[in-house]
Amino acid sequence: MSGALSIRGVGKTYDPEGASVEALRDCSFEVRAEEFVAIVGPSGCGKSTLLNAIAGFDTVTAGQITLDGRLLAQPGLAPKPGPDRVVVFQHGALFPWKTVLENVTYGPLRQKALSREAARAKALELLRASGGLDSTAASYPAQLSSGMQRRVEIVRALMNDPPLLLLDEPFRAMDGFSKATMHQHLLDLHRRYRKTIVFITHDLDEAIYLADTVVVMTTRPGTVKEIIRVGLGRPRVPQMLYSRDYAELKRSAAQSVHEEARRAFERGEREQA
Amino acid sequence: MKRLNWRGAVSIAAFILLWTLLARLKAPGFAEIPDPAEVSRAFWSKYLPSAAYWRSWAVSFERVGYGFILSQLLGIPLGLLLGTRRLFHEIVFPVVELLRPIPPLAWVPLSILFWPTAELSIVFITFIGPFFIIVINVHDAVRGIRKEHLWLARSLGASPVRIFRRIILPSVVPAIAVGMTLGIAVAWNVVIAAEMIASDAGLGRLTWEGYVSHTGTTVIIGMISIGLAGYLSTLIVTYVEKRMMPWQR
Amino acid sequence: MAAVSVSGVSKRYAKDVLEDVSFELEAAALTVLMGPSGCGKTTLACMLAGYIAPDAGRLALEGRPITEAGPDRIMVFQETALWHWMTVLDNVMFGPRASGTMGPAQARKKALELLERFGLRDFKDRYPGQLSGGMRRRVELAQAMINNPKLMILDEPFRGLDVMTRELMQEYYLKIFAENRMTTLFITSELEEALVVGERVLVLDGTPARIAHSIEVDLPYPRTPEVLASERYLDIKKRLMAALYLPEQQTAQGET
Amino acid sequence: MLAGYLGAAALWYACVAWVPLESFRRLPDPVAVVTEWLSPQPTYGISIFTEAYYKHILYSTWRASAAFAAATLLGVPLGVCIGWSRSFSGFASALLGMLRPVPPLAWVPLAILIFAGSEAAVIFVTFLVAFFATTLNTAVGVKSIDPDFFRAAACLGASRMDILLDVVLPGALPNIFTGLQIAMGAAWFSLAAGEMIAAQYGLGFLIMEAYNLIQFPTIVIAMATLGLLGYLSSALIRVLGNRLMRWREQSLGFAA
Repeated sequence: MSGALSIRGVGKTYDPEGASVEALRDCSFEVRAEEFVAIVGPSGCGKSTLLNAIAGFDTVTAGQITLDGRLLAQPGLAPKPGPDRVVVFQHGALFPWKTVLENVTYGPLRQKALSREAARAKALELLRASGGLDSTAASYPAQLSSGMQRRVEIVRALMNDPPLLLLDEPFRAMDGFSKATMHQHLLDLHRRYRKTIVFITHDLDEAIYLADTVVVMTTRPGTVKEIIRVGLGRPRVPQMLYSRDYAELKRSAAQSVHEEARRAFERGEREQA
Repeated sequence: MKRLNWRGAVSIAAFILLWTLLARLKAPGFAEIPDPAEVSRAFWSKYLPSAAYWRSWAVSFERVGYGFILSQLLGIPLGLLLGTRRLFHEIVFPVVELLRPIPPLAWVPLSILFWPTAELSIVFITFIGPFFIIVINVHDAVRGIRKEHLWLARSLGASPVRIFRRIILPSVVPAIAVGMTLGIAVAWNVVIAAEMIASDAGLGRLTWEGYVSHTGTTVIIGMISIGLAGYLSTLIVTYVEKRMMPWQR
Repeated sequence: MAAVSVSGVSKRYAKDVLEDVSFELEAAALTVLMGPSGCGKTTLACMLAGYIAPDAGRLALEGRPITEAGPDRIMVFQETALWHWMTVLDNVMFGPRASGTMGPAQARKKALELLERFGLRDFKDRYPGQLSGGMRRRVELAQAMINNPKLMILDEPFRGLDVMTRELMQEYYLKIFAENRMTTLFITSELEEALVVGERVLVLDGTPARIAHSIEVDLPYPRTPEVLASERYLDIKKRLMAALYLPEQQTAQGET
Repeated sequence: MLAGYLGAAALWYACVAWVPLESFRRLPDPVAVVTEWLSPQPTYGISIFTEAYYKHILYSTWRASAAFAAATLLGVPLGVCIGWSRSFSGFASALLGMLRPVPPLAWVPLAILIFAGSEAAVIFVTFLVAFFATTLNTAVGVKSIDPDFFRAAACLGASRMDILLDVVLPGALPNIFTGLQIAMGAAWFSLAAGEMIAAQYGLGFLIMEAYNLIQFPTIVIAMATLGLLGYLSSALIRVLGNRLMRWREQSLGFAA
């Protein structure tokens, strides 16, 4: 059982040319192993800053982040990304110049974790389980629909058996229908591969429907405003979307999230003026 | 940006040091090349006060000016016509595509033959280079206009003339800006060579005479002057572009 | 009499996109059109706006056949089509000035009034590139409304905005709609959005696509959190989800 | 297409043949040029049958390809360094910035002084032009790569060398090829000029010699050949580029 993530007192202050901007302040929450946690908040609440710190793309100026006890981020510690927590990016980051198979086997081969044949076999198996994508193994990402590209990118992450999967608003650019399909697919993967998932989004409906726990962030400087336990039970099915519990959960969460949204919106407008 | 300047300064200093060493030690090939100190001394004493030196600036600038401005005045409308009129495009565009790859300088002899005076033939050369660049840029820009921009104007009841004036023209302006920036660089490049081949005045001629008389300082001063002149005209073009695109700021 | 009628419309590009599509838009009503991406929603919108002609069938506004673009039917595109080289004020004034319905002074006055109502008064001399996504959309609405169109066509207008801005923009449009009640066709692929703004939802489905379902959304405006948690709402949501997702749901792996 | 060419040739012929202007009369008419170009015994010794014609072509092509190859071998790696490492870029871009405004042909006199013979001088100038174009476009290409690709590779355990081979080079390839196309065009451009000013052989030299010896048709033949070689070499690079970047084709039939 691995994939327990702990965020303790994390803060992050940028100082581009001296004008110091505090993106995160005293942010703390725990993610249990194999738990699906969604982080929700208005744009500018530091969701991506937190993700960058967990993934090892950026440092933190306060606090500590550990994964199964291993230190990931701490002031002064040089950040180092790794296959123990792989990120699926908002606008997709499949290498356009590599075929689907080359993309998916990239991790294990670079880390020399698997032989070429073993990597190929595992890739085809995972791709087949993600909606018969093994037939696209020789295609290039540009030849796939956005939904298929997204699923291949998730397979590319799973190929490294990461204890933690980080998803940065992965379905933001998708239309409602593809998004619904991807929700079911992601829930199915979570059930089958038992990975801890940290899912960044600004869409409350998506957060409640997918997650066990929803962490609501305040607007800048981002900190944890509220932690909501989603008691909808597993497996999640679309019928739950029009259930009484879902509607109640959304109404109570919407209230606090809207406050932050309105404040961020006003600040956004003021900054435009 | 502070860090960048520090490194930039170091590399330029190294370049000047290398140049001085090569010149002083008379390295192979550098026998006739003066070192930077010598060049600046020559510039301050002989070139700065000399009217002939500044006249060659004026001559080159004049030639580039006429050729470049003419190329824009003729090139932009032709580009617009090629982009908007289908029949005109069918007939004229293949010819433009045929003539475009011919290096502007290859026109020099024909131009000398055709134009009565040497001056006109050089202006034609500084015209032909930028001309093809602006025509192609404008033509591609007209074809690249988003259909929604045109549709919306039609929905709002705009007449074809208003659509051309308020929609097509402004959306082509960025391409004109790019075409001008490239065009002015080509114009300077071409005027220098034309002056070396077929003229008795101008910065190109000055540099060439430096070579013929084996006086390294003249060659280098000529080159630096040409570089500065080119840079100056790019600044002018960029200023014009900024005026044309207020929404860019 | 229905404001807009569409009967037997078909359109094919490389392959058939629309086949025998028929529906009516009630006057002064906000009708939502939903359907998977690539099913021809935008094509239908462009036909209503007069940009594209159907291969078969007829479209009419108040009985008169739609043959070309005009200020009585304005379409707001998914990618903003504001002219980024014109100021906000010039963008809004373009319509009346182009169609000659108003002189410069009158157009300017009306445009300033509208911008005032849209809370954009002090951005009038700004360029679209300097505004946020939400503000650009409000300018587009003003640009359309100044011509008092009989039909507003919104093609996934709030897609790409973050959900918070999107919800605020939905409230915004409903406020304007309440004042003018101009017939609106609102295209979206988001189920939540359809139920927040729509009075009726048309569902395009199948390839080639046709109108597969029409679901009434008789919920009061404004759609407050209480309304959106009511039994009535949950029941309509259930019926709409059945219409939209049922075929996909059995085979969770189906690719739309 | 054909109409265009015939029209242009007719116009050219008409001007030369009938326009009373003195300057038009001196120009060679198209018929004369073509007959000279294709005749086994050309009056001025240059046609597709004469060995001299191919000697000039060979000289020019060899110089252009030597300069172009050197520019690519030096320019691409340097461009990658400038694009990828900020500190290196600090050093190099200031130097490049200082040298760039000097038009390439202004280097010819200096080049002839430094490189004793005119052969090396012409190649040096042609190299310079191509080098600037390749280096700058490669640097822009590397800088324009989406940072998520670097992060994705890092997540998957790629070392710095892996990132160079798997992200930087393939990612910058499209811009590198744009640079190569511009470099090839610029190479021919400055080669022609360099040959006109300082060479003993080559098409540029042929143009000047034909001018001095008043062999007008040969001027046009040499110009047309230069244009053709320029066009063919650019086409060659385009084909090579498409082969290397097959992944850039648009989606094949998978609906978005």
